[in-house]
Amino acid sequence: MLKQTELTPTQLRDTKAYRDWGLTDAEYQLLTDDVLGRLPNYTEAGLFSGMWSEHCSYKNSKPVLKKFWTQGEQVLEGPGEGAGIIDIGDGQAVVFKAESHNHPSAVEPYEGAATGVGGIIRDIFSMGARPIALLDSLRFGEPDDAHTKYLISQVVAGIGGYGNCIGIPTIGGDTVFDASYDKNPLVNAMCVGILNQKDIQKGQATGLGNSVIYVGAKTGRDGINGASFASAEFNDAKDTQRSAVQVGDPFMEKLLMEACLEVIHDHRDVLVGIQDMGAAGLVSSSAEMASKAGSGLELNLDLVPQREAGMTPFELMLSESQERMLLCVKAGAEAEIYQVFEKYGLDAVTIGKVTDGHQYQLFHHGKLVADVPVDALATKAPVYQREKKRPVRLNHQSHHQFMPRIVDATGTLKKMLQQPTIASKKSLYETYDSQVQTNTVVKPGSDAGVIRIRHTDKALAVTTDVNGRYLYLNPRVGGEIAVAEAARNIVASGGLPLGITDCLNYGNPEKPDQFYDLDESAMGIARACQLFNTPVISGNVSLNNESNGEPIYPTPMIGMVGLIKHQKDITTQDFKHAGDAVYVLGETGADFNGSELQKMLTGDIAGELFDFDLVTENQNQRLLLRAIQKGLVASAHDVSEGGLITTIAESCFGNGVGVKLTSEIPAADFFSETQSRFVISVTPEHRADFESLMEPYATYLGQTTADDRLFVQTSDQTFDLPVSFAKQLWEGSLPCLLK
Amino acid sequence: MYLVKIYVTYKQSILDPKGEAVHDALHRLGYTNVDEVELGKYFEVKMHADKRPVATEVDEMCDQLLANVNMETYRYEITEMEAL
Amino acid sequence: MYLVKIYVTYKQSILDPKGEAVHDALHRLGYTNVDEVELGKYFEVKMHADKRPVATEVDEMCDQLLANVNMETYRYEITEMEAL
Amino acid sequence: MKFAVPVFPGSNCDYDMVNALRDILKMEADLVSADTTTLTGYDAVILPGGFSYGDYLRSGAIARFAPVMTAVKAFAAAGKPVMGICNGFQILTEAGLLPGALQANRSSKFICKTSELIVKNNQTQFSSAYASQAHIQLPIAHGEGNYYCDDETLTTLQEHQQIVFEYVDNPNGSTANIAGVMNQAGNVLGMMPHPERAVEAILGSTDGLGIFQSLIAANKEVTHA
Ligand SMILES: Nc1ncnc2c1ncn2[C@@H]1O[C@H](COP(=O)(O)OP(=O)(O)O)[C@@H](O)[C@H]1O
Ligand SMILES: [Mg+2]
Repeated sequence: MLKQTELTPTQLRDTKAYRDWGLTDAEYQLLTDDVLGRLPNYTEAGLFSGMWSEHCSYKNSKPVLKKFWTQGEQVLEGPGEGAGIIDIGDGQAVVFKAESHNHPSAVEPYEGAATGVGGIIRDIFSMGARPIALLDSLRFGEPDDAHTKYLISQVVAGIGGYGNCIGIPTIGGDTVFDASYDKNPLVNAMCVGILNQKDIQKGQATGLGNSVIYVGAKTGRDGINGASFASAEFNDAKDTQRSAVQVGDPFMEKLLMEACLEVIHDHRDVLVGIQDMGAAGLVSSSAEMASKAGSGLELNLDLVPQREAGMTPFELMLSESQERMLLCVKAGAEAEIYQVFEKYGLDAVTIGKVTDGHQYQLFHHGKLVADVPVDALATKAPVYQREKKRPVRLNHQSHHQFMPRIVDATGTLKKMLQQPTIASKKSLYETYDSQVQTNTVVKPGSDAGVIRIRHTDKALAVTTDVNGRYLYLNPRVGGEIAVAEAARNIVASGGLPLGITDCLNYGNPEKPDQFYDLDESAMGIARACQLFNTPVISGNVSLNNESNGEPIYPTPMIGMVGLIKHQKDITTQDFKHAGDAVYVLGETGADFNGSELQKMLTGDIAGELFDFDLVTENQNQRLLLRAIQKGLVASAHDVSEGGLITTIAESCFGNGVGVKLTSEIPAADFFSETQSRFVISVTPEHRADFESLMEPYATYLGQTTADDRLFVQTSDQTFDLPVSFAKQLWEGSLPCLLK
Repeated sequence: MYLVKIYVTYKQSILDPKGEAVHDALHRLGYTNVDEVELGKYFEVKMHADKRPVATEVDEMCDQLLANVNMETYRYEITEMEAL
Repeated sequence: MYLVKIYVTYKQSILDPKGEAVHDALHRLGYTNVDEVELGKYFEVKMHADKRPVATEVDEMCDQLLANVNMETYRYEITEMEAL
Repeated sequence: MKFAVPVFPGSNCDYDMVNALRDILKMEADLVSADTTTLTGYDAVILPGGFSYGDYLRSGAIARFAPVMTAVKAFAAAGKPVMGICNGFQILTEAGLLPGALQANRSSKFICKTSELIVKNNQTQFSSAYASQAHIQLPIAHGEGNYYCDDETLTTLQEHQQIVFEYVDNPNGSTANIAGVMNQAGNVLGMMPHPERAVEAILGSTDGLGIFQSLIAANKEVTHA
């Protein structure tokens, strides 16, 4: 058996071994002097290292998160609980949250991605909601080396492996390739659930003497103390045989989800609180539940279901074994709860109870092994106001927009369609079950995924978006654009944006220039959210993302949910039939800094970001939504990476419809990434109404045709190629690159 | 010509849901005397010698592709066969 | 206490899509001297003796559950271990 | 007509099936537990898709031992209609109620998309609502849908018109493009595509309705005969 030597409190102080767990000297000092008034023992120091980690305490990001706008009359539950909740009328609500699993996925891409999905699903059903959709937002290095290809195939397989098995459709996401994410992929998963408002749950443990029940998988030595797991703790020759990698078991989670939802729906009178065990496992879930309720807690670790022999309190409390939940149940009702879990073949064991006072006490083999104030664990982590300094890269930007010279418009378009970031992601999302639960109206491949709400006329539109390049050039405006783009995708699908979740993926906040990116972009996000009336209701922070010694592009993934009031308003990006009028809504400028074209032609992203106006953006979105709700729109597609011509091409692909268009602007500007635009098609009978509504913001470009031809006469050149051929290039590119 | 038999199994501490599922199924079928099941992979690879020693190549193949070294260990046996 | 090692492989004549995929991947990695790859399952079962001979039980377990006899064959080795 | 939809631990298309039967086809349909030992009172059984017992050994391999399968076998032996969709098909082959086996897709990847099928035999109680050789669009969603059988079995399947549905663009490597087969008696059908996902226009296709309508029509006749 493995022998683990636990340092004594004085040894721990003298060797500073706590540093290996991510506690700083100052934090250790704070713990001894202010919190405990004595030296913590090994287990106690471990508990604090987990609870005071960035992941659990947000100690570096709290001041930033405070800037977010979290109000709005539709918000039923803001940030703080497992996930946020928004009212969608009729006594129903939508619950959503996103989570990053970047570091685990870099080390072990399949399981890292799979357990990321598993974790976010638990956050949703712990609120009492049934998960109805998943999305995945992915960032990888350029897909030209073997390791990146391996990461891509394994991450995608892991996401599908989990979601497909548990039976939640993956209906959207986004996938971007850029050297900035080389060896530091971003794997952000989002889950959306729906519930009846009367079923809303809280993660709290109240009521003296009530029972704390552990349910689900057994605890093993996986992922102990997350990434900072110190191999130094083991002095056994077989260490290399031991691994801290967490493995997901979606089958177990499916049973756990059904059992928990059954408890929530049918045993609500005895259920006091429920919470998932995520980062910092048992300690985090139990301490948070007690602290939120102002209670004390007592756990007997001998009762914790264990997969391996000889686990220490430290290991039991900090293990990140998956598929586990913690329940607080009224004293005397335990058997009723056990019965439900037994039906699903799951462990359910009372491991402790709610106590008077505010202490958090752990017993192991009959001994008290930890005795600390519960609030100190859950809420008294230090908070750091980091130093902020404008990065050098922003001080030397050229004020001019990149001026592309396009000599062969059609050739440039062909090349553009094959850029990994622009090319179709079908070969990836086709490995996800996007239809299980039979509510998916719009599958991956359009602007937003759309799921109808059964037995109502409503539907939800969901999307994830962010362009890190824009943030790299201007973190604040880039942050605004990220929210705007998400909203644009919702609106193009016929939805009214309701709110957002986020994953803030950044570099090292202790470096002032990297903190600047985080802080500035949060301000941009906050401003845009307020304007669009899309409060932030949940989210997640992932720091210290670096690639080849450089921070990644600041990448705040925005996950947005919108409400489609009537299913007739559901709109897709595909042109529907020949003979429809094609318009572009919004003005086109020569905006190339940060564009896909700049990257394609120069291999680099540089210069000052182009201008962006939130008010215009909002106005164009409202206009489009009104047109859709009036039934005037046949298709709508927002203009984003790759510009107007790419958007037009994508609209042709879905149904193989051609276009014959004419425009006053030059071919190069068809690749400009001016924001706030949409490509819209309108049937002949609605043209007059559409034009009077849109006057003067939409420009008529021409018509869709029955020919297999994409033809655009610009002021200087023509784009002219068969739609089928363009589509082949666009769809064939990624499978070919990933071979 | 060589026949290489490669066995890939989980490292200690790694959850093996597949093995658990089989274990539980065997119990339901009445084989309650089964205490533990681990489910790993088994490769039979036929290869001919290249410039480098076969064992070196097999090691590499396992590290790179056949086993996931984060979670799995492997062992193998190499037998020389008559050329086909 | 017995340790039973069970190997399940496809019958000859049955196409093994996963083995093929591994074969192709190895070729892409430059191991062009790999001629054939078969990917099977490897079980390590720990069990204690019941009323019936261990081999009889293992045969049954394989026929019923561990292998699909339409497509797969199995073989096994039984070693007696010291009781834990 | 009253349908039973057995739910195995890990089934995930069980509700989809029941919703299609109740809401769209206006039939009675019950979810029944895998521990159920009798199916009396039901006129048809449909094994739904999903990942029974995680499909961790081989898909369907563990589910076939669930108590309900003894009842399903008796139900089938009595000549009553049994259908298996996706994982249900895998369970039926593992249970020996249908010939052949389902292997990993040729690409070794999970595939979710709409596939075009040909109704190869419309003289069955599962397909009579379709025209002979009709082309229909049904969603597929599986990682192990590559139908395998040996030559001898294939010959038998062909001789007895047991191949009910064929793929136009074989997406998974199935022998003879087989997407759905039935037993010789004609009362047990297994298919990888999901007809229950194609019963409402808003979800993209209503081509799956025919399967259920065929079954309902055939069994009405039985009751009235
Ligand atoms: N990783 C992914 N998972 C699921 N769907 C994806 C993924 N990546 C891209 N998609 C889908 O591909 C389509 C195009 O994606 P994207 O180019 O990001 O759209 P947009 O620019 O409109 O936001 C969308 O429908 C999106 O949901
Ligand atoms: Mg879009």
